[in-house]
Amino acid sequence: MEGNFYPLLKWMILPPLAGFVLNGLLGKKFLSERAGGILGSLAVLLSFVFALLSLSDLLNLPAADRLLRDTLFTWISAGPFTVDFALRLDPLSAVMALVVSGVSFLIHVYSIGYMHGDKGFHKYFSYLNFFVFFMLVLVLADNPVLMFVGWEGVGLASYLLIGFWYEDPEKASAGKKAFITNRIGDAGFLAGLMLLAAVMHAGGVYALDFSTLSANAQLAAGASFAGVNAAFLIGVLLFVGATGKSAQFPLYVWLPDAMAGPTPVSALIHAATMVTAGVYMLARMFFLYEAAPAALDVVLVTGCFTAFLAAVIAVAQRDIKKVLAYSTVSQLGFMFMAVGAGAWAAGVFHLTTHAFFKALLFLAAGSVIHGLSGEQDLFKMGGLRKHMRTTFILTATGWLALSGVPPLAGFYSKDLILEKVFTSGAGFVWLTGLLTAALTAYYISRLLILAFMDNYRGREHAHESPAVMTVPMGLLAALSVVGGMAGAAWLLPFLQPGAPPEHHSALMIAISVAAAAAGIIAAFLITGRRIGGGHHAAWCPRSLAAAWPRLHRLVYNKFYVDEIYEALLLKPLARFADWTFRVPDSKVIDGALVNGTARLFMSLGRTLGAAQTGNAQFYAIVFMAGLCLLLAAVLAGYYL
Amino acid sequence: MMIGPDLLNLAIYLPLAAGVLIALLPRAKEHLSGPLALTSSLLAFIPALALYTGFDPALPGMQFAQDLPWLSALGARYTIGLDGISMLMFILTAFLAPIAVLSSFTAVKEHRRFYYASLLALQTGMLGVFAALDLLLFYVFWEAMLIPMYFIIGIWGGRRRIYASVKFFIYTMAGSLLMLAAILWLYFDHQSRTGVYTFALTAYNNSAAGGTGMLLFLAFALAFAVKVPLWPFHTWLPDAHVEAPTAGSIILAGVLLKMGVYGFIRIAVPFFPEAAMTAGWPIAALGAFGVIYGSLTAWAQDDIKKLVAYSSVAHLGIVMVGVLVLEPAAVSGAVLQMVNHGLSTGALFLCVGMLYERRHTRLMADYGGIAKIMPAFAAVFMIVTLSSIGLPGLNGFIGEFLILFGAFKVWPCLALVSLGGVILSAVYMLGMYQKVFFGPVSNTANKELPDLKVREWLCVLPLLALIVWIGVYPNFFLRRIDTAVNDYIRLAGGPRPVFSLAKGEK
Amino acid sequence: MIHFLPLTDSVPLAHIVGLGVAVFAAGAFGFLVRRNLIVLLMCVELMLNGANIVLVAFSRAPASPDPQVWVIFMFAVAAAEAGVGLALAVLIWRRLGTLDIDALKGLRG
Amino acid sequence: MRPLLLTAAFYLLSGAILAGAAGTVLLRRPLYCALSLLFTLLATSALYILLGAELAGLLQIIVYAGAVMALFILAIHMTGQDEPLKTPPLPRLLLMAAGAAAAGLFGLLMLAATRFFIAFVKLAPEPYSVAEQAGLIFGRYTPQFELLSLLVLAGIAGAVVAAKKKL
Repeated sequence: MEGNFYPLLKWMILPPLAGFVLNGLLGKKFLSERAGGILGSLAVLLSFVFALLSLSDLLNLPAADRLLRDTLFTWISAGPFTVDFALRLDPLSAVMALVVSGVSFLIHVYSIGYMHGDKGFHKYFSYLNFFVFFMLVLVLADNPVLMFVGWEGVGLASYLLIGFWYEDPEKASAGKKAFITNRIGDAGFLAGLMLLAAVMHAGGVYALDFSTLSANAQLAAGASFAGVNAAFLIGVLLFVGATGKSAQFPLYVWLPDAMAGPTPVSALIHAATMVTAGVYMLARMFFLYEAAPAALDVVLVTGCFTAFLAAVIAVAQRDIKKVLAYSTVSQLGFMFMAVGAGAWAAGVFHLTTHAFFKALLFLAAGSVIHGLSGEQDLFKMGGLRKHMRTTFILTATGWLALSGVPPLAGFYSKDLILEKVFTSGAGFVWLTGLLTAALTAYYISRLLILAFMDNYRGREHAHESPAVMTVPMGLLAALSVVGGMAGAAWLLPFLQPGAPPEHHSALMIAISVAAAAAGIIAAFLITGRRIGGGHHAAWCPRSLAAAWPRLHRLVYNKFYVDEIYEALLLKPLARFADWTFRVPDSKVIDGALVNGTARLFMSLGRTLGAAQTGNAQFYAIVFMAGLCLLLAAVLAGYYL
Repeated sequence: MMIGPDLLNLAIYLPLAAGVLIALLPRAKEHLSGPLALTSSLLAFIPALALYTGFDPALPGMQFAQDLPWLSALGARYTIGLDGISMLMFILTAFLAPIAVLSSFTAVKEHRRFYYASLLALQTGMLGVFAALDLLLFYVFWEAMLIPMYFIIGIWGGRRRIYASVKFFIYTMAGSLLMLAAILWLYFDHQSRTGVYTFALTAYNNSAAGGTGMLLFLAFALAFAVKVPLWPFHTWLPDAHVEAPTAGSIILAGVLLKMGVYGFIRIAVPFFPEAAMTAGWPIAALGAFGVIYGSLTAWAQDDIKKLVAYSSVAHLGIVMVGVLVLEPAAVSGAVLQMVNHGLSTGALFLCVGMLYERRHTRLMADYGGIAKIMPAFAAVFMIVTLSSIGLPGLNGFIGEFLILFGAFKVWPCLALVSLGGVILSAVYMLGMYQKVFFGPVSNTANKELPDLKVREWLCVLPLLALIVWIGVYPNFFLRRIDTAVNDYIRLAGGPRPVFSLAKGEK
Repeated sequence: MIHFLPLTDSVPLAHIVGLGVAVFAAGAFGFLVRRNLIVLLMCVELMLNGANIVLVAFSRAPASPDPQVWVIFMFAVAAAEAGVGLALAVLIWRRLGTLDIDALKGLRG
Repeated sequence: MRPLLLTAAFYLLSGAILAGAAGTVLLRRPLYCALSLLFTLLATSALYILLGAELAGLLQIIVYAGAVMALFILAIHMTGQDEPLKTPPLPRLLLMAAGAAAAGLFGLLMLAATRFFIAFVKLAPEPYSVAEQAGLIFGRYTPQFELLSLLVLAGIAGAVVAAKKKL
């Protein structure tokens, strides 16, 4: 096997597992709240340290040969089919591992403050560690099957954490919705893997690790299934998996609902790390997409459409977390646009910067919610820049980063994506992306204005969050500021060592900055002007709402996509299941066939029983007639 | 004692002997029957474990084999032995039996001596089925097992126990009679060809082809399909499960259903490879259809036990696809999935039984918010639920994954249909979990439920340990069945041709 | 004309068999038409007797002592049958006060 | 003895047997039926002796004509059912069906018997010795004999139980 044997990798995933077990089993009884929180955070910190150590070892290798592997044991082996429990560190997974463990650590620390006093404190940290464990398995997996373990594992963690406050049936339902929607995607992922494995086996390739798959990608390109090119089909099916996990159209509906979980969870799982797994997976499997450019077109168009749709929906939301959730969906769309345009490194770059500023924004939102004792409605906030100064400054950093204002992180990555899309020749997609970038700047500015400007409109007393929450946010803010510059200088060449350096055209930069500026200005004009007017009761979206009431209702209700799914898919399916049980199962199979047979024999018995008159002589006559027949038959044998 | 046939016989007959002993206990000592039964089933597990550790995965054919004259006039011999597949089923049975016994300590209060005697006799019957290598011996064990099960459902069952037990009995009996007819046909046919009367399993491999082979195969297949249960022969299962006491459900789901699949592997397919090759697809298609059908019907249930029962139809459906596809990975997966289903569904029934003992209802609507009241139980139930859903890292995934990947290479359509079950299983299982465990505690009767007790932990923990173990390190089990799976595929005339992936005309 | 009867010391086997069959048929007829339980039993005895005659005949035609032994066995069977049958008849008479077979309809389905 | 006499005796006995059988079936009073049956049985025993089955013939007199018939007559007197039953006559259909069944049986059996027309049975032959038959009973047929003894025992037990006043 190629690559260097590197036993350190397993130590990257083990501390969170240990943290999960310790906090989960012992937490409530033996650990204080502080100890539990520190234990959970330390476990992730340990992973981060190991990730750094591994990275330094990786960097010591020559650029073309940067691959470290750690095979723990043969996991599944049946017939010729073998899957190892093996980990892999290459530039891509190193970046991901660092982002995951780093951001996770910060959010763990933040959570100590945020979850203070919650009944399920230890459970929370054990779940969080559980998530980090599976996320690292996903990232470090050396084969798609093990990756799938992490893939579903993080889904489970997400399910558990969304439904963390399970006593609220709506939150529990949101968890279930997330899990099931993800399952639909996962089925696509599995189908893609099945086809991939079948193609490889047909070509005599039985190992499923990424290096082997990559080396044999032409097998998929040369095969076809049901008349369709296999590589294309695999690409699309895997992308279906990605749409589930990374909340792309049409499976994005679970992510906004997932905001039912604690806000740090939204930051960690539903913004920074888990939801980006789809992008990571596509980047990881990019060798397949190279063999099937048509699949990339699907990715590009879907990403673009999702980015635009989600940005539009975000414009009209009232719930601070919903705005950020749709923003995440939209930004994930950007990442898929990058992958779809063939620039997976740009996608991963945006993934990284997005992890910083979106985590920051979510944590800031969490800080606001925490400070307002649970209020999430933007219309009941306002003026918080006075009450929560630190949070305001941090949010503003995130705002600029997300809007794409140079030189903050978001500008670099988003600009790169738009440029790549443009150079790939997809003009319409580029235009839509540009529009979406403007919308992005608009809705995030709107959020900032509504929450922090003007005067406070709520009733609860607003208070600033403790340092254990603000310090991690500060670190994330710093990363949001410098992440873009550092990434452009260092991350891209690290990810794609052989690639030529980027040539940025000044025109492109100007256009994209102009779009961001337009969005911000529009937000201040539309939302901010109302503030100046002082119509506190007649609040800002009214201006848009008053201009296009129908359109506003449509957007505010998220284009009724949930309702459409409910009416067209879920309800009919549930009713069909019910019908299946009531009619074919109970009535036809059990009623008519099984018990019907029993009834048939019962009535047959009754009918024949009527012949039993009780008259013994009648029986005797019948008996003798039978005897005669028998004799006749025997004699007929002799004489005929 | 050497690890050999003596140990095998010990493992098989020890429970029966203990059962007779328990049945003969004086009435005053009735309270001893439970502990005695537990001890004896645990004692029987020791030789089974020894056999498992002493099993050499590399050797082909049967191990610990014994061949003694039995009914010489008929040519029937007492032939027993284990290969990798039956070894796994054997240890599963020996493993589940003590749990079933332990789970009934508080649940069964009447006729305890007879109850435990039945349970132990059932254990002997089940172990015998997996060890028997003589058709007549197999048939005797197969039928003998029905009787204690019939009693367990019919005497200690729920409200409609008589209906359920009679349905169970007649349904399986009808299938068995067809099998008996087929066995006799084979027996006399063999005699007329060779002049030897024999019931040895090995004598009948590839024994009939053409139309006769197909008819005989269908006779065997029907008998086994009822047991599996394959759609549409499944309706006895929900009734039997719902009415059976917890231990009965555990055994029923854990072991009895596996016998149908085992029958296909050991008898129906190797005896008539040609027919199995032809009829394999339709039967597997029934299985794949059953995956969707069982999931949908499970979704429609209000009763937890019934839901789990219908989920068994789905799980066994996918196992049938794996068994008949004759692809090494898929068959291995199917065999492992049989164990997985035994563990996870057994554990589910165990958990439902625990709930039932506390609240005496199985309707989901009567629960809600249980996670708050019984957090440990909720965690256990969650793990078991996830195992049933097939979450990676737990046992269910390994089996389903291998079956799907193996089957896809031969029958992509069936594999894709079965994949639908992956989605649906999450829908109905998590829906059930949510209704029972999440939400507010609306029913005041639920407020004071105690969490798991020591005895219940003892029941659940071994199952959980295996669920995780198989999920994380399945190779420990897969390694031991590899040879047997290859033997099976060879006898079945497989592997089947893989579908063409050649580049299309486009 | 003279030889209408075979004037030897032998008779055709068929004649003896015919006699037995005739007695058997007569008994059967009686069993079907009579009503008195005891008479029915007598008819059964008649049928047995007819069978015995056939057996004795066959012990001579292909000469063998075995059928005669069977006849002796039949006596024992007949005796047992008569004993039980008559006891039942008495019992029924005590219960129902009649021996009319039509009174016994308990065998109705 | 002269052959003619033997033949004549055979046919006379046959006639007597048939007449007795007819009487048993057709006479209305049960006692007459019984006496007619007794007559048949005695004639049959004579036939047995004529056919050289001396042991069977003698046992027929002792067991059948003696013991069994005594039982019948006893039963008739015990129940006091010596009068013909006062029940409506049998339906014509049943009568015809019974007649047809009996006639069919007779016809078919006779048809079967025609296969033996060629064989002849010698009258008054040397009988098989009692010792020879005893040897068979206690030799080849020992299991059957034992079974029979069980049957008789069961019969006795059954009869006793059935005849007990209170059951």
